Amino acid sequence: MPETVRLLDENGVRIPSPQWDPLIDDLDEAALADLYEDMVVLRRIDAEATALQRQGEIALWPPVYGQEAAQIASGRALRRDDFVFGSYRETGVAYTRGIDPVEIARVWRGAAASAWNPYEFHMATAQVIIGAQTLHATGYALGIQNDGSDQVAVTYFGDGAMSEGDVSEAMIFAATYGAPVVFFCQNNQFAISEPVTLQSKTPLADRPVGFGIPSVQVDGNDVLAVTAVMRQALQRAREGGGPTYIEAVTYRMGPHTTADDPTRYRDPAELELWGKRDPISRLRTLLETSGLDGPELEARAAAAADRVAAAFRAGVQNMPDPEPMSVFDNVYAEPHHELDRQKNEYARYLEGFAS
Amino acid sequence: MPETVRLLDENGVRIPSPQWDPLIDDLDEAALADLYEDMVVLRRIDAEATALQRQGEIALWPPVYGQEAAQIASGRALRRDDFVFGSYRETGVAYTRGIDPVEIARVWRGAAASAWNPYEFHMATAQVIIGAQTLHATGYALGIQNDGSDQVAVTYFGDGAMSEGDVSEAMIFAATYGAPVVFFCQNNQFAISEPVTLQSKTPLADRPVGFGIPSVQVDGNDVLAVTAVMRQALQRAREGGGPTYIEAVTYRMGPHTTADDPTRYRDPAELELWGKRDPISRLRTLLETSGLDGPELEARAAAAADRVAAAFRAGVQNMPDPEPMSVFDNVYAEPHHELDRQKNEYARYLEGFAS
Amino acid sequence: MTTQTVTMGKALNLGLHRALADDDKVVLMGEDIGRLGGVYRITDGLQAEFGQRRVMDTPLAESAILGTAIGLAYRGYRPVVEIQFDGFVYPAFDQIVSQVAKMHARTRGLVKLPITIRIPVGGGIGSAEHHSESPEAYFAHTAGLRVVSVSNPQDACTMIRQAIASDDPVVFFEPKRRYHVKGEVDDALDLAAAPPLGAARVARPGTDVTLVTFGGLVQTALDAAAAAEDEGTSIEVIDLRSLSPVDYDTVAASVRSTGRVVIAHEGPREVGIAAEVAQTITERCFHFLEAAPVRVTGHDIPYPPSKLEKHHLPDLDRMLDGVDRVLGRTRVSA
Amino acid sequence: MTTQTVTMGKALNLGLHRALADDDKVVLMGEDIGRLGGVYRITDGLQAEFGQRRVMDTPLAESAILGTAIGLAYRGYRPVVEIQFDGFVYPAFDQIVSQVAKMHARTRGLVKLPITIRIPVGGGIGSAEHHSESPEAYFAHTAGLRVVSVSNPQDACTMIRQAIASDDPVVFFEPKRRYHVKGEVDDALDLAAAPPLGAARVARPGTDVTLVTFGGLVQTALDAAAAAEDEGTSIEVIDLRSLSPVDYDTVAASVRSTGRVVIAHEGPREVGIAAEVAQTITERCFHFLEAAPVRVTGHDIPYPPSKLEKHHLPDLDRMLDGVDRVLGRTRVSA
Ligand SMILES: Cc1ncc(C[n+]2csc(CCOP(=O)(O)OP(=O)(O)O)c2C)c(N)n1
Ligand SMILES: Cc1ncc(C[n+]2csc(CCOP(=O)(O)OP(=O)(O)O)c2C)c(N)n1
Ligand SMILES: [Mg+2]
Ligand SMILES: [Mg+2]
Repeated sequence: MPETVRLLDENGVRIPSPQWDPLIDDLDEAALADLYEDMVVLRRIDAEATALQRQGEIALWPPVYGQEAAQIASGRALRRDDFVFGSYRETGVAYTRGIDPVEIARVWRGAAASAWNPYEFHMATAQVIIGAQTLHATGYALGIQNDGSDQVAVTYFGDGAMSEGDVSEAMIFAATYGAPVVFFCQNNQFAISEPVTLQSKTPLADRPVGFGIPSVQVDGNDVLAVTAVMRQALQRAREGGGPTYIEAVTYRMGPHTTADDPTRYRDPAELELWGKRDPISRLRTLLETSGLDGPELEARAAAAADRVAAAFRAGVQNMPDPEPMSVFDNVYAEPHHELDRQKNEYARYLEGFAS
Repeated sequence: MPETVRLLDENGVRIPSPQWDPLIDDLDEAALADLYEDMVVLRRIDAEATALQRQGEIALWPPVYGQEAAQIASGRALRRDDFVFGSYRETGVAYTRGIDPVEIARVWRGAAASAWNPYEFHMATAQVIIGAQTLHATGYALGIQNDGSDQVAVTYFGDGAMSEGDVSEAMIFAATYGAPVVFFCQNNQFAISEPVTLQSKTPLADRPVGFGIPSVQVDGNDVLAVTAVMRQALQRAREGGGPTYIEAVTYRMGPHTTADDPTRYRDPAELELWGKRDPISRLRTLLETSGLDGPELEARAAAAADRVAAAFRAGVQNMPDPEPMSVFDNVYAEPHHELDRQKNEYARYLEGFAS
Repeated sequence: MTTQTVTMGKALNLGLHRALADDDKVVLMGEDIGRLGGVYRITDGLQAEFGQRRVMDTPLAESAILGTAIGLAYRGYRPVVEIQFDGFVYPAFDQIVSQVAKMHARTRGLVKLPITIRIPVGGGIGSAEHHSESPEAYFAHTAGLRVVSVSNPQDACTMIRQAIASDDPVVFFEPKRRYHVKGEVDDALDLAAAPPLGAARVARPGTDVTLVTFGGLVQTALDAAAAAEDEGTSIEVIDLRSLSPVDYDTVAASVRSTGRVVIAHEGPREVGIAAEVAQTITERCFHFLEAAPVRVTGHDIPYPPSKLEKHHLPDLDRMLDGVDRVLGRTRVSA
Repeated sequence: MTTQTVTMGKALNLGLHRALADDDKVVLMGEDIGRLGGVYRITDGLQAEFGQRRVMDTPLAESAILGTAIGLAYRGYRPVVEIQFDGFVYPAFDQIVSQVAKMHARTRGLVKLPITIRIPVGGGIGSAEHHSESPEAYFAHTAGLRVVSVSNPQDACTMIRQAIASDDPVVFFEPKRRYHVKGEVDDALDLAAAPPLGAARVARPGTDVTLVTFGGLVQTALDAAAAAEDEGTSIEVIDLRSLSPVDYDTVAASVRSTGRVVIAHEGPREVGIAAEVAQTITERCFHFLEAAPVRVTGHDIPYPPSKLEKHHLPDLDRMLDGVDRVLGRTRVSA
């Protein structure tokens, strides 16, 4: 197991690294300020969504709170035509792809089975079956390989997912074919109530090594380190070097979803400890140290967050319910006489109420 | 990856090892001669079964040819009350447990869905679903643990099985709970036609390490080395040290089953190479070197093989077909009115022919 | 007899508690069932009382949960496995279909697998994709399994104890939408005296139409029967309780007297439970049938987003529409 | 038109060859399908001709085969997946049921998964456990999938091409016991002119009883019909070809004229394909039915050891017994 890559410590102090620094030397203050703003906006989307859930506008929300650096930095490292296959907790990654949070909320409101157009944003819609998407990404990467393209498939999943057979199988297939896929594990320490120690007594980042996949553990609350390791993994994949596994060590500061009560299983001291490792304040300190005006930075980010939050709230509140008869839509791509028959029956049934 | 453990080289020359020798210092000439005889008998069972298949007495047979040392040495290392969960290719292990090969042939003849009584021989019946038994062994080991017993569960499987999600999941569960289970992988280089390099570009023995399980690769054609590593693994499990993975590197000298034609995919040079690494002749050389009379040894083993083969052949040839109505037996442990109804219907239907 | 008024969720908890207390070979396994007590709190407090070996939080892998349960059963344990939601049982399908269901027959009865597979089931709870599925048919089609579905607190408590006591594997469906509904429960009922696990129950007697259903829809059927009575139609409601085997004696007796049968369930129609019940009833009661059996089921679609689930799930109106159809009326709705 | 007389196995090979040649997005995946050409040699020679990227030997993991096929389809490929034997499809069940079947609806039609899942199916071949299963009902019950079963070389060749060309996922059953049976095949048939993938076929016209079956039992049904004719009974044999959706127009038209229907398949009876076909026909033809539909199926048991498979599988005699029962006769057997 290599050490955990960290380029910005918990107090916002830069840790120089001859190995990793060259990978982020283009990240100037403006770029970092952008990452800062992204993270602030993301945290605000979460807060807004949680409020909307309390108000009954959406049924459920899985917050990213605490994992902002892991998602924003890795998402921003992607090329537009790379393709992402994530779980249900990738609001931040989706945000970096340009996906409107209203679309994400549409699903949690129960108004659609999935949200955005995957081909428009080069990101598959959310996956609820734990780990299933890692195989889809691997298959997509085989397609990239066949096409002779230098795109990369990237899959996001959690520490809990590491136990599902599908994830091991995905790594096995990726290794066998040298597929251009990055396995990005957000180890947020929990699978609902289960601590990561239940999934493994040894570091999760050891596993891919056993499958023959280069593995790196990174401080998931450090935008710089996440950017560096992600860029390296993408570069390797583009150049035909095959898959890489990244474990971003972070913490789920919120509940599993708004339906969860983490006080039943979580140590408050641990929560407090991780609160001090906050990815946003850490970056803010760095930016201030390098001369930026903190309050101004904060004000600008807050203004952006306000704009996004207002649009988000309005979009959710004004969201129409889907049409009843749409339940029959798109079950098949081609005509299906039996389902048409059921559809017509049900339409007649509904008409009975109208008359 | 540690080096491959080898205590007896391909020419039958003993390789001393301060680390491993103490584990086999009780293996005197008599004990080795017994292992030799077991292997000869096993090879003869295979030959007899193949002949019986050609004669139409059994439908199919998966030979162990080439893997005799891996199975006999590991099987002989077990305590009677350890419990084995194997695949369909464990004739040798079954033999060491005292299971009559006629019972194995009963299944391949199509006369029973499984053979022996698992509780009599402490060995589950054959498993056809690749890798499934590794989970059963792990669960059984959890039971051992609960009971505070020092028994060990041992699971046998192939190189191909290593790709199935179930096998990864079994290692994950075993590691999490520190279950007393030994994962014994016979890497016979092939999964039907697929070379092991399709399952993994890197050594299979690396994988368990990633799961936090001690792993050892052993020359699977070396009875001494297999005995040593198996004893160590069993000892660790008995003492509460948890699971161990053993990869016995060997070669499937025969076809996948009697229905297979390996000439379609196998390099004759490779086959020839592995023929020189034969586990039986290697041990014979060692025994001769240490003063035993080779021809006498051979004659004694051949006589034993003749006896077993004759009983085997007679047992198979005289095997009665199962009763037609037995298809309804044991589907449920408790009464089932609907199945009884089907059974009665079918009995009446059959009676119609009698009248 | 000590009865208490509890929710169906609590009734299950009481039943599990009693099973754990009665037989130390009973072990509970699943994701989040220990410390958290399960996402529906069905196992609440059990780990604290019986310890981590009896109530095991497992790693996140359903195939392994079933596979290791098999190994435990092989060694004489009686594992009770929780699948967190209906839609998450499929990764374990291979172990269930190829191992759990077949082991007893394979080993000529030598190896028993008294495994209970608890599955919170069905919709009507406004949840996300894969959280509202009705996979009953997959299991009822699988020889070697028993399949039950509970509809009320007393059955939940008694039947979970019976399922655990059964030497056969039992797939045990718990309709989520009924978890919070209360009823009188005696958790110490003598299992031998209680109706057997496989018995159906006439939940409401009636004379014009037999309405067969189970699990989450039993209450809906009772409500429909009450509504129909006001309109002068007498519906006999049968709660199947056991989906495999079905207690056809009870169903057939009813249909022989009513001549008309409606079968309702949430799951998809095509090759569903209702097809089996209808055809078997047709086979056994053909000359009593005044009309073709009518199915009132979920559509043959993936479970829709929750805002539309009411257009998928049979409700009181759709059941009454089915009753009207089997009576040859064209319903004029309210 | 260039026809040749080939086995059904070769007909599939020809169909796959043509699909690979016609569309470079078609890729084949599976265990042992490349160098070996498959354990049944259905893909014989295809890797040599089209290369390892188009005809992929995969690691031994069925869930991954389906899961990566989904990813390939996501990118515009048309994967054709081989499951080596029927009993090995269950590890892939989750990917099939929760992903393959639901993706198109989930993404509102944006993501198409034109995946063909080839499954050698059924018994009668004297094979080992898990090698003779008939899992059709599991897939027919799953909304979002199309399910077909072929019975002869020409259908095998044409339908595999149609399945690959379909934008929907198709579970494609190939009855093993028919692999070696020969027939005339035109592998260049115009797909648009051929009967559509979903159409049933009247394999033999008749007037007294409709005998519905598919796949490996079609020939048995034809033999039964020939035997019955000698006894004066005229059986109309319908080869369903598509199990989901079923072409009920064709089946119902036949039953309306015969008034009696027998449905036969190898798979277990309970919640099986025959239950669905019988109940739907009862719904649509109730007043034409002279007798309850009769099912002639495998028993509700795990597939028995091969020495006993003849006591599980419907054969000519059991079909005729079913015909007698639907005709209200008690059969006196030969
Ligand atoms: C196959 C499957 N099993 C169980 C669940 C229920 N479930 C939803 S989220 C979750 C925990 C996932 O943990 P992790 O992979 O660490 O991701 P995180 O939620 O922490 O982001 C579980 C068990 C599921 N969605 N899918
Ligand atoms: C789940 C499953 N998939 C596919 C098969 C078909 N199959 C039987 S043996 C075999 C190869 C197994 O290879 P390996 O694990 O190396 O064991 P070996 O046969 O070499 O002893 C395959 C693919 C199966 N039995 N089970
Ligand atoms: Mg997590
Ligand atoms: Mg092998």
